Amino acid sequence: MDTDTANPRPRPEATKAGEGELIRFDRVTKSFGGTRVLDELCFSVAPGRKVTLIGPSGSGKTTILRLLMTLVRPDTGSITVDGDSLTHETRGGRLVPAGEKHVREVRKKIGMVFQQFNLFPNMRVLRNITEAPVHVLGLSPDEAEERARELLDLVGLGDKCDAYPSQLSGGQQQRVAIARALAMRPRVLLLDEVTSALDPELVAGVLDLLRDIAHGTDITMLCVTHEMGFARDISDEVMMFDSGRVIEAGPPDKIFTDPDHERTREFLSAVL
Amino acid sequence: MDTDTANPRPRPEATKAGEGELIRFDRVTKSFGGTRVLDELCFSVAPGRKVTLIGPSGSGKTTILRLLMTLVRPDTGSITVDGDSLTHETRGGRLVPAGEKHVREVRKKIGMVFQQFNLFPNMRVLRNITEAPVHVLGLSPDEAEERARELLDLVGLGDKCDAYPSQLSGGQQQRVAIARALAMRPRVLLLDEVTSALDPELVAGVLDLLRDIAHGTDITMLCVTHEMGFARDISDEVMMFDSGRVIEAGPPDKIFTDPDHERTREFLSAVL
Amino acid sequence: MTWDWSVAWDFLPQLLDGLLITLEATALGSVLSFTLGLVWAAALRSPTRLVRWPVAGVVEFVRNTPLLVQLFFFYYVLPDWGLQFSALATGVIALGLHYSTYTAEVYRAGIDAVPHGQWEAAVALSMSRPRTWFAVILPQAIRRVVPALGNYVIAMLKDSPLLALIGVVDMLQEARAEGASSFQYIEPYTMVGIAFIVIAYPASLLLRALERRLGH
Amino acid sequence: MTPGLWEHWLLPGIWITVQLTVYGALFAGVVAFALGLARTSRLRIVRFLAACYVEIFRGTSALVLMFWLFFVMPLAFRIALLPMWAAVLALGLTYGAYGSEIVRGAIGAVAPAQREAAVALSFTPWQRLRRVVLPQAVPEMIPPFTNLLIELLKATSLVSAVSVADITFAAQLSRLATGESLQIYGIVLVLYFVLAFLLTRLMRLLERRAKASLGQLPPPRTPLTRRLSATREARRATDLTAPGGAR
Amino acid sequence: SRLPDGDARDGGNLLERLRSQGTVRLGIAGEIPFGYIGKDGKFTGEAPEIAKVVFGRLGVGDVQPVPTEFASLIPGLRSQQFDVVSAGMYINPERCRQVIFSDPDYRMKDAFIVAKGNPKKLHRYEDIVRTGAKLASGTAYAEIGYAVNAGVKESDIAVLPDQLAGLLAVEQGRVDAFAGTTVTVHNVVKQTGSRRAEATEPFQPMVDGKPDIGAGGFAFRPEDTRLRDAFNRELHRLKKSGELLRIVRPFGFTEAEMTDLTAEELCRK
Ligand SMILES: Nc1ncnc2c1ncn2[C@@H]1O[C@H](COP(=O)(O)OP(=O)(O)OP(=O)(O)O)[C@@H](O)[C@H]1O
Ligand SMILES: Nc1ncnc2c1ncn2[C@@H]1O[C@H](COP(=O)(O)OP(=O)(O)OP(=O)(O)O)[C@@H](O)[C@H]1O
Ligand SMILES: [Mg+2]
Ligand SMILES: [Mg+2]
Repeated sequence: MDTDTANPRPRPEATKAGEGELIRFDRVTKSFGGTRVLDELCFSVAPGRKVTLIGPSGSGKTTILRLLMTLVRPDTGSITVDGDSLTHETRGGRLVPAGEKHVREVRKKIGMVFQQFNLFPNMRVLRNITEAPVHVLGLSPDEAEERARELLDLVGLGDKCDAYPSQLSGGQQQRVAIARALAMRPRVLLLDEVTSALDPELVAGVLDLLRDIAHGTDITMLCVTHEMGFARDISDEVMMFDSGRVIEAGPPDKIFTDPDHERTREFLSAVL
Repeated sequence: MDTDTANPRPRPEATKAGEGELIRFDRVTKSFGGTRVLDELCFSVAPGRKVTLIGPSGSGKTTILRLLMTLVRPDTGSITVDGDSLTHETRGGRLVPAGEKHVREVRKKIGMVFQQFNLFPNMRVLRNITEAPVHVLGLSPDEAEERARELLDLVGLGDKCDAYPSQLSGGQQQRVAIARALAMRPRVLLLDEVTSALDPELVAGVLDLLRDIAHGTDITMLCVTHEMGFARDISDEVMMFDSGRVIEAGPPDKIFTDPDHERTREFLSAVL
Repeated sequence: MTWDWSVAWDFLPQLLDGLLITLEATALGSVLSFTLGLVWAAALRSPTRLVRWPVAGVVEFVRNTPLLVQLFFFYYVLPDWGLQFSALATGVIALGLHYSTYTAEVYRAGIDAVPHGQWEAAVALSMSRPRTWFAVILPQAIRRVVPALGNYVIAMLKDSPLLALIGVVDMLQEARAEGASSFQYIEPYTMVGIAFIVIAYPASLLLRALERRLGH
Repeated sequence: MTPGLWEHWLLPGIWITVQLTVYGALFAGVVAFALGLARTSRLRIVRFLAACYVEIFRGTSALVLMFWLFFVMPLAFRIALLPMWAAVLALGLTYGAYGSEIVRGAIGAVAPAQREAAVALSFTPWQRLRRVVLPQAVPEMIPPFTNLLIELLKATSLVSAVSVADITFAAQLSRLATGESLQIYGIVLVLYFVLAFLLTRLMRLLERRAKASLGQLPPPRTPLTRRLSATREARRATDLTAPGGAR
Repeated sequence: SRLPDGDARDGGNLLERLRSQGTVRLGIAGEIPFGYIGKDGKFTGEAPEIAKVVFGRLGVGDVQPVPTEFASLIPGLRSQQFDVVSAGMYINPERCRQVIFSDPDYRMKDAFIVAKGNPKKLHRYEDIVRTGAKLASGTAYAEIGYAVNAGVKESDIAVLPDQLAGLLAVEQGRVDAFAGTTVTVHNVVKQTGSRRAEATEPFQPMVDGKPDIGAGGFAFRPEDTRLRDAFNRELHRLKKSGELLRIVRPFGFTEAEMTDLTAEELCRK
């Protein structure tokens, strides 16, 4: 548990100077039962950027996504998304810890796809996708359904509307999960090792879909992956994590071919 | 399911001609749910011999030991141990299927050590060893305890008398299990992959112990193992199994260096 | 043993009347216990101790004290508090409350068995808490708990004769009345006993079949 | 509640309830073991008969059985049991049937390898059961048996219906004498709760000792409410208290 | 234990056995004023008090109460849980087929517990039929029979565990009337000091147009005729000396409840 002063380290910014910021982590610290997983982490992401998070297991990548999705709360520091703080809100002119309602508002801007898909097994595919637009965004069922069908066509599952998740392969489930996240029209899409629970022959389909989304939309993407080829292909920026810190960040060509840090080099040589 | 005549095959005898036989399998067949695991198996073992059974997984090695231990009964054929049949008994001058009592008498001549040790978790180490001598052989508790302590010294666990099995390492448990089997003074000791459930660093201790027993006693041993070095070291004889048949048998030097059969050669090259 | 068919025959209509009440009490008791149990299960998951602890206390208390005494308690005490119910209603309340402490446990187990990822997915979709409960968690939990709940229905069926002791005219009360007025005990009581087995056994077979079907 | 009622009825009633629980539990235990073992018998017919018994006694209502033993037995078989023993019989027969499921489950849960090890040491079938299987199965039975015991304690209140002067019966008399329903039933409910609590603690002790006899660490301390409801996994596993399951 | 077989032709030796034990077990039903447990936890009541005196004179010094439900009195007697039913049990032909009775120690009319002011003007069973009022009575009470005979449908009668439950039911308006014997009804109203209910004047229940006199006595097992006869002898002496009335007066009984009827007459009805 070293302190900041005792251990100066680089603070790479993921944005180019002058650009707007969509996501900002400011000195965010998070510990689980005594072990500090994130250590005064600072970084920001500009709108529309596709950022890939890489790093060894346990380095805190998932934790960052979960913080953004408000599945966990930071111990200290602040996180802002599109100018709204996830951790604080101003109420009556004073800055107070964010309430559930405020958090839910900010959360609507963020979508997430999980490693284990987490589709709702009790709903058919179509309802998995329309459920939140109808009950959270307040879309009419017809409108939501229309959008859902479009998305299902996009992910290549137009004919599976009435299937239950358990009737689909893992790859198909993951594509439904992506459609479900997109149906909320989030500004940020978080993807946590979305292919690592899939059988090898199903991985390609999902990656292709994500590639299309990355290139065809201006959605901001934060993507944790071990698929380096894919990372290189879609990212504007790669952030290398170790022990809860960004040790290096930059365009994929730079990071994958000529990293500055020994640790990155090691990591890449191990996974490539 | 071929018959004997349709498929002639070698019938290696594990004994040298003229020697007495302690164990004899005579045309023993055993099927599990339609698949024939042993197919008219014949072999015999002379007293005091140390025999190692080798062969690919599923070839029926464990089944042979379990047949001898009467944990399973053969479908056809007969098994004799020290002249007593395990499968039949003469009662009132007639040969009838062996009853529980007869089987139990024969069984006393055989001890077995299992892959998973199978110590009794509800008894301390000492009682694990004395329980059967006292209640099966009818030894006095004092006598049984004395013998147990000797055996525990032999296996190098003289100080663990009062421990529960769960408080011992795997290697220690296996050594207790060997002591437990020896406490019954069996004429035959069956050992089924006794080291394969152990962490690598614990294997040596158990094998050393067995080596001592093999060299230092005249107990007959039937030993299933994948430790070829050990097999070579202790065996008088190695039997190679495949698909429920002995395809080759002979002294270890011969089998391990110059086997007659292609199958044996293949197997050895795979495991060595 | 002298079995008199004519007595048995004469008792049959009363038995059937009683059976109706028995089934009614069981059905209503089940509905009540299923609902209340859910309330307890939800309360026991409340983030505030102020809710959790008292509810846990009450549930433990009710679970560990006899239904019969609770029945008397409600039957004789509720009116003092100005709450007036028929004997049957009182019985259903006691039965439902008592068994709700068991069904709460069943729900708890069922809810715990829903994978954590389902909660997270709901959060990631910004769904509200109530919506998460009713659209995502409960539908999955209920499916798992149906067989266990069914077991409690059978248990309630077998406990429903207790209501006779506060004057509900169920099967047992019919038998008691018959015995008291005609001094015929053998046939009525035996018939009631058999009636329970005849209902409970197929019901439990049915449940086991259901369990197997939902079990996968 | 007057001192006279306490002295003449409630205190003796507590004693009767305790006796009923103890005798009922002992009898139920015997029935449970006999049936549980019968259900693992090699003989089909033994298994079948035991299963029939369990279905019948799990299928019927304990209260109805009690009335049957109390009213029908004397007439049908000319055998009159003291109400106390009729009650113990009814409780034991019923809860023995539930208990047999626990016994069967726990015996089934002992690893087959343990039996094999016992065979390899030439134990007789009885020795295998007595020295290897039961010592391992019994500790597993304790948590579900604790639940069953609480159910039995609660069921003793049924005996008041056949005029055994237990706590509940004393409460009835006291209510008739004083008309103070709230106070009396309140006291009685608390009494039962305290008894249940004590029983649970007692069984907990037993469980610790049993676990220790397997060389395992004592179970971790749990909050009070958990302790009272005994281990939930056990409850789920045996489905015990679901009387078609749980009891 | 195995029950002795029915007809002991010699009339039984129970009295001798009781004398040597020095104690007799009385079945009581928790019904005020006939036999009940008082606030002090001791048992008392009209019938037990008479039994104490009579058995005392018969040489059995101690009486021991066995409280039970009214409906369990006869089965309990027959299965030897107690020796005498001492609960003021009405003597009627059905019961006479199960047990034998002493001569009655009291006779009694019925009364209702009704709401204060008796708004429905209920005075006898016929009024129940006429007004369609909801009637309740106790488990195994003889009043159920009277009501049915007067034309009340049996299934319409709420059967409650005891008179206290009856009083509550009336107070809460669950039923319009609770039928019981005069003294029972009056006692419970008086004892609880109810402000919402009252007891009606006693009335004579009729069966098939003729007055049906309710009279209660002590019940014995059929084989114990000698004990019953000895009991009768002492009971008659108490009646003659007027001692009987003195014993039962504290329980609300009056001259009007005294009777010279015999069990034989009542069994024949
Ligand atoms: N809920 C939690 N409770 C306790 N520890 C946690 C929790 N979540 C994460 N951790 C710990 O935090 C550390 C970082 O976890 P995180 O999941 O963020 O790593 P990661 O970079 O995603 O690793 P991986 O590549 O294995 O997914 C790990 O040591 C993990 O054990
Ligand atoms: N109890 C049983 N029921 C069904 N099949 C069995 C049983 N025991 C053994 N088998 C089958 O019999 C065949 C031989 O099994 P056995 O255990 O004797 O092989 P093995 O030579 O000991 O193999 P391994 O080296 O894997 O232990 C296998 O195909 C196995 O699946
Ligand atoms: Mg991760
Ligand atoms: Mg094997």
